[in-house]
Amino acid sequence: MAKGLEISECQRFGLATVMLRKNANHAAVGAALQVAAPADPTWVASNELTMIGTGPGMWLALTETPSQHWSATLAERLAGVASVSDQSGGYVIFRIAGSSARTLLQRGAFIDLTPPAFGAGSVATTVIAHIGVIIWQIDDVPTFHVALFRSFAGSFREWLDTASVNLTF
Amino acid sequence: MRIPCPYCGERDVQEFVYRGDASPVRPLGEDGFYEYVYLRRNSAGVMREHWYHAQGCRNWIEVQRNTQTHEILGSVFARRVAL
Amino acid sequence: MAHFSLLALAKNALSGHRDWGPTWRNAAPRKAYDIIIIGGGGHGLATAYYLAKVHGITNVAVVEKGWIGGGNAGRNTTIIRSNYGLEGNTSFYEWSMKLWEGLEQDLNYNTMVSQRGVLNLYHSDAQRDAFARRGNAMRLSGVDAELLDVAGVRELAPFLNFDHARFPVMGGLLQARGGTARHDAVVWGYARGASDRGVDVIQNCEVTGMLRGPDGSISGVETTRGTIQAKKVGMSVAGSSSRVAEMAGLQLPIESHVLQAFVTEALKPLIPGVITFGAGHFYISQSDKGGLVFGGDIDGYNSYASRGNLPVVEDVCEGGMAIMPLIGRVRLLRSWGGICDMTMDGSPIIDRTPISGFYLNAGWCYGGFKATPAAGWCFAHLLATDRPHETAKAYRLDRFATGHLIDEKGQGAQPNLH
Amino acid sequence: MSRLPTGGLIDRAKPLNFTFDGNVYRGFDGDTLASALIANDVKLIGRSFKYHRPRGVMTAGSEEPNALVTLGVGARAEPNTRATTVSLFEGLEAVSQNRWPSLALDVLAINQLASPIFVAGFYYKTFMWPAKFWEKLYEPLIRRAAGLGRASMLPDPDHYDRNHAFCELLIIGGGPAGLIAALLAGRAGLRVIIADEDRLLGGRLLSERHEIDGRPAAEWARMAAAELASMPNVTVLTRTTVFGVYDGREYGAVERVADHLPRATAGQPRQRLWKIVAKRALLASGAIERPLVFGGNDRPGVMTASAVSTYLNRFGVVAGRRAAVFTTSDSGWATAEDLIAAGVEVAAVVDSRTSRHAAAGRVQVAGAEVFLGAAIDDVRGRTARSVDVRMANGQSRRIAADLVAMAGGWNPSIGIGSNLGSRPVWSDTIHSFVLDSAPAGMTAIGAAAGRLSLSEALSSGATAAANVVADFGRSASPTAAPQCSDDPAAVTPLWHVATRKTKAFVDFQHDVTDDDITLAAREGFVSIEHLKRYTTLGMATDQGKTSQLNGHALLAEATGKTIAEAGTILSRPPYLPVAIGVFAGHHREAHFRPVRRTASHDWAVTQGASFVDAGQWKRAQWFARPGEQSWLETVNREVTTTRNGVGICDVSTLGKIDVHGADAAVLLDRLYVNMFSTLPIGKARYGLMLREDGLVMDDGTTTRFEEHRFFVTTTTANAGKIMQHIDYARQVLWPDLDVQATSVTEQWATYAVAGPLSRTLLQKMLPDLDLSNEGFPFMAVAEFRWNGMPARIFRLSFSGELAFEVSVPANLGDAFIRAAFDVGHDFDLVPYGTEALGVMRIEKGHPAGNELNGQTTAGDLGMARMLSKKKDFIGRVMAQRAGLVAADRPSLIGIKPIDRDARLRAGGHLLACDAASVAANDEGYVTSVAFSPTLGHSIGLALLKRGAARHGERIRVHDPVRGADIDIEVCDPVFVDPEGVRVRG
Repeated sequence: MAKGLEISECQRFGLATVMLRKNANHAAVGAALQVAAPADPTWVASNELTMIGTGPGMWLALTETPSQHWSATLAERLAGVASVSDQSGGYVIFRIAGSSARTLLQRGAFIDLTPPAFGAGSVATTVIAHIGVIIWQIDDVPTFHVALFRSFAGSFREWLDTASVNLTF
Repeated sequence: MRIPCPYCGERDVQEFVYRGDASPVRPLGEDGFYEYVYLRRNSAGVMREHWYHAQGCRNWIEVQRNTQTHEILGSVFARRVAL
Repeated sequence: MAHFSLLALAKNALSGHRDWGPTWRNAAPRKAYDIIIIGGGGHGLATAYYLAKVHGITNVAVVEKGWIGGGNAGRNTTIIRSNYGLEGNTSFYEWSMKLWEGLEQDLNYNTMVSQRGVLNLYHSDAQRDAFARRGNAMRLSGVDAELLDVAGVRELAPFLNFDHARFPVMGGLLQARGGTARHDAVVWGYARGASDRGVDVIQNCEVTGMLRGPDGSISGVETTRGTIQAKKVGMSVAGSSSRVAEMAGLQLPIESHVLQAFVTEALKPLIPGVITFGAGHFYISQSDKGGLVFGGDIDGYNSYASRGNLPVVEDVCEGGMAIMPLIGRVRLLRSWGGICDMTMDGSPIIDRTPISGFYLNAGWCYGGFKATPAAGWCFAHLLATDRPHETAKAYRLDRFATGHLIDEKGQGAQPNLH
Repeated sequence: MSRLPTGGLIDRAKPLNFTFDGNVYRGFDGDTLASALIANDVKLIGRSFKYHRPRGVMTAGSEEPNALVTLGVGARAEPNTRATTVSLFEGLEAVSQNRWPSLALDVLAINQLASPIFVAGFYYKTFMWPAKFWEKLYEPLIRRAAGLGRASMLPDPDHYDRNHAFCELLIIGGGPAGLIAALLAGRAGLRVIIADEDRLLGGRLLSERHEIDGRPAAEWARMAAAELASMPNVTVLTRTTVFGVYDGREYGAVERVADHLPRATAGQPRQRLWKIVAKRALLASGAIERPLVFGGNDRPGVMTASAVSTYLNRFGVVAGRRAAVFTTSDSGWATAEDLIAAGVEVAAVVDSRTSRHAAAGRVQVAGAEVFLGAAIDDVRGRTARSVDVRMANGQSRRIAADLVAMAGGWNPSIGIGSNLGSRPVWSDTIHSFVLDSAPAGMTAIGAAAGRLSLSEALSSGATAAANVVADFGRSASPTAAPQCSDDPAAVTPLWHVATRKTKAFVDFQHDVTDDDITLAAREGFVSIEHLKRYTTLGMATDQGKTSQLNGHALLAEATGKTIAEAGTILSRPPYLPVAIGVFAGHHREAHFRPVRRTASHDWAVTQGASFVDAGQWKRAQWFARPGEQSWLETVNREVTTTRNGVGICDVSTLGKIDVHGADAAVLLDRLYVNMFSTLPIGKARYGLMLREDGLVMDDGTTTRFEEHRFFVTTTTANAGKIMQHIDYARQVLWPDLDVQATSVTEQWATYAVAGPLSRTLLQKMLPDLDLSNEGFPFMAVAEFRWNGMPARIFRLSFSGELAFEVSVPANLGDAFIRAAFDVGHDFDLVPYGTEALGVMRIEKGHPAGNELNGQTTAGDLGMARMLSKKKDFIGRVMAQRAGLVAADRPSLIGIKPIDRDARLRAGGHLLACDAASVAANDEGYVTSVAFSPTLGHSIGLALLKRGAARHGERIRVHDPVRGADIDIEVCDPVFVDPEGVRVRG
């Protein structure tokens, strides 16, 4: 692997799609979860819960310490405010970090990943190598998390392998 | 072509699915379905169109676009328009 | 008009080719005609030619806003075929193929009709069965069709990617009589033939409005070169159908989309006929000059801009590299876009309209070129007799209202999916 | 050797060996293949397209029409490569092309003898008799003679990469205008990308003898390049050609990453596609010198004057020993002075203008004859040996010269500027076309804007950059261009030297002559587009960069128009030819599209599964066991074992959608033809969906888990489309509804467990559930926990057996199927694939993809009764159209061969037994077939006109593309257990 690049896969997490009910608002989601639900493509974390903005009134709720009843509990807390669909089994999440991480992702994603267009706290739902991805930047290392549907994981790894070999050229 | 998504920002056209003319309104009764299904504006100039951000926020948006120059004048969520 | 032949060519060589005259008369508009055809593309000129030749109607003008053949006639990828599966299409396109087969002798103009075969690849049992359904329909209509297995495809096109494919080739549907023709020559040949029979071919004459008789019928056209009266006006303006029809107050079940095409630098002979890789949105043939001519899907959004965008270029080249990785180092030389008038079921319209005196030949989607002779023949028949020609009778304008659709792909009223 | 002892930007310490047509030559690092060949006195490089005339190097840039070679060998052979742009490397192998048997002796040069016949468009007038001979004789001959290089016929072994970039300013071209603009914008802090096709920035500064800021221009360029490279906000892309601009200020560029290396390092891409979104762009692509049209102007040894200067100044190479300069412009005089300065004998300077140029005295002193108001009207020799000068007084002089430099004026390279439809306009100042309006955000500068002199180029670049910098709210300093030596470039065009002696070429590669253009005009091809198409002018690999304007000028002359009236052609991408591989990048062959694998894919592999493509999914088709002779034997076993015991099938690929919210039921009622608001909680129901045009769109089961929580399944093929459709319905059609929908296809791994023993098996696996017929009847559903995680069980059946579908989170799918087989040992549990699934659904008469083909109605499929009359739903009104309810529409039937041993095939058409095999008798077609091990013979589903009323009738399947006809009996589409006893058992 190229210098300045670390790629790993997150092993354990809970993930759910949260969609705002009609006549409910962001604030109610935030109040129910005690974490602000961002109105734009950014993410906010607190209390072991990360709310990742993926659309208007739509988020991925993420926890790295899921209990077995995590999504059911989430649904209960959001009753009347938002619908919850468990996605914990449906995605894989890659952690791509290091000084070359941005270069690598930029070769795949046709969105501007350089600051100030994109930085820690930013989220983008887009496409890499014909595979739908949700990218969110964790820190300024930089570290990116890239979530994609589980079925594509093999093809995504193949793209990562190819693209990361020629990072230095 | 870059389509401005009201949520995601400017994105490559290939993230979107095109439906076309946004002006037909689904009739309520029995009449007008032929026109609704088959007669769409085919303007040479600015059109209001429905695009689906399939590879982004999964929202249907209404884009104002010039079919002669491909210039895009703006976009809003389709649902806001309908309200 | 000088007869063309090798002898004539040799004779003229002796005089430095100074005695050749114009290929067609570049006419100025007269006040009135029996029939005006709007659009000097292949279809319009073929219509005029057959009006004169078959129906003896020569008081005809073809009005063209620019130069003849400047629309889709000069922007297509020159493929001719009649490998359709639905009643209504098969016999029409076969009639077209029959006309192609005698066109050069009929026109005394070498349109380079080259029947080197059209091969559609399949990659699954379901696709094979769908092709079998189509091939059988073709055979029932007297059209040649062969269903090949993978060995048969290998024999025809050993250079395809059989061993490392994402969607492995399982076989193909071959129409050996399909092939290509020199698109510009078709336009010039029909223009020459029509002009020689008395038709006025009027270039740089854009229709700007319709003339109406007291009963509301169409009685001629307004143009940038003045008013021209006519008993009947037929439009054959692929890429502008909605705009011209609107002048007559008619809204069509048509959307205009851009289709890109590509040609590579010239190479020595490489591809025998036309190969279509539907699973990868890619088809390819090789011109007599040696360029690989290829294309894929329409860009997918309404457009009158005659040019497309990069994602489709990438998509088409990915399809090419999926099935024919030997073209990786071959260079794309030129790309262009044509405006395709896409109907709601993917099939064309040749019909009278609710407006008296106004006739329609439109909605050829991305397949108008191969239809040129038959579309001209059938449109001429409609204009001359006011009755649809037998092979084009399914191409009615009211079929969307009545539900008698001709939807080869089964995609429904979403033109960009046809 | 024609290499000068000193000078040039080559590294004489690094000699490089290369071969051309097998001969070994030596050049230096910094050479192009063309400069190295010239240095080795190789004058004959290739053969022209039509007449196979000998051709040499004509230019020093990417506009080269003549010096095309095949570079590399084997799978890496790259035909039609311009020798003028190939960086020399050690071991380079090049061969000439379009000649046989050899470059020096080309048999098809005989075409020249027939050239009186082979005029423009001759082929339209002949080769028509006999009709059959075109494909058999004429066309193969033409095709063999045409074309240039040969493709390798092997898969391209190299990698191609891509990158995406966003910038405030893209500068296309790194000549003087581009460099100064990049410096100013870069210093002002703008995000800048500057791209140049050459290996070095500098453009003409590398080829001409100028001074900027008191330094040699090449030195100034080197320092500018170094400063740009040091700026973090500036990206310098050399060997990178911007080939086009697209909508949304998107630019395409190709970077040649490894083409100049003897061998790419492992993983190194050969080339890289850049997609650049630039808020602003400066088109600094320079200008191309026009050749002059005179007799023999294509002979090897005739070059553009700027090329002669480039080879001298940049490469230290002299292209001849005795030169004649033919000019209509001041720049030709500069070349004469360059030659003299390099010590080359200049025999003559022929200027078509009558005024005496300032340099005339100097060149005369050096021994050159100066001819004013004169023209060269012939070049003699196979490679140039002498020129005939037609003097002002009408007399002719023959002058020995083996190098002819022609300077016909300059054409701005505005191709990219007209990609988006801007029409170039004629400039009477520079006698060429310039951009009147550029695409949004783009401005032409320097020579590309017609600012041909160096000082103008620098100042236009500086001014444009200052404007851009100001537009971004920053300030540039300094804003003025540096001082430089200047070079007026005034031209009085001479479009044509009439001659009857030798052919005068306009388009060199395609062999279009002055006479061809006159002939085309005579034959009525007077539109420039007609001219292009009739003569092929400008359609060669150089896309008319050197020929277009000369051709248009000749057409204008022939038709009595001005060139401005004749107009010009819009340039379309790519500006320079681009390898197809670079557009495809990673996505070729097996990587063409991603592969989707289900959760138990790896497990299926261990079970010997063969996979089939279902969209992007790989689905297990069958699981062969050792000793099985055919797939049919395997599938028969899977079906029989499942029908008699228990089988398990991965059905995870079905689309799955959560539909939640207070109005979820309302929405589903509108989406489906049948009712879902009445569905009890804890139950599933089959549903049918129409498109708004009334034809069937999709089917599947929908479950109600809670009052406001539904779970929809779709077919595998339509999963994405239905998600989009539901979003359209809830966002656009009925935004007032409280409905949320999201795809959970990937969340659930789902397994169909089917067969009489399925309950026993599952009950053992899931002892806490009551799966009895009473506790869990047909169409019941339940949520439960498996290994502590949420799971679901549905009593659904596609196979017609007692069956269940179990869903677990996809990350547990692999564990679940292994657990099932751990338990299943006791039950002889078998995995079955899509093929057995298909057999069982056909035995049960369930329509699937082949029947839901977008051409069928609910009525066609025997489901008209499902269309609810109590509510509106999508497609309801249009489904009532006459054409969709016509009595003679094909409807779903079952078919059985009369001869039970006969094998049915899908795609066959249905005809009456005694009817003639013509389309008029066509009554339908076979949609799906299977060998039914349950019945012991082939069965099928078909769509037959009035089929529902024709059970028992004997007709035939007509299948000419695959073989003989088969007589069949029409029957009910349900072959097995029509009463549905098993599923409810």
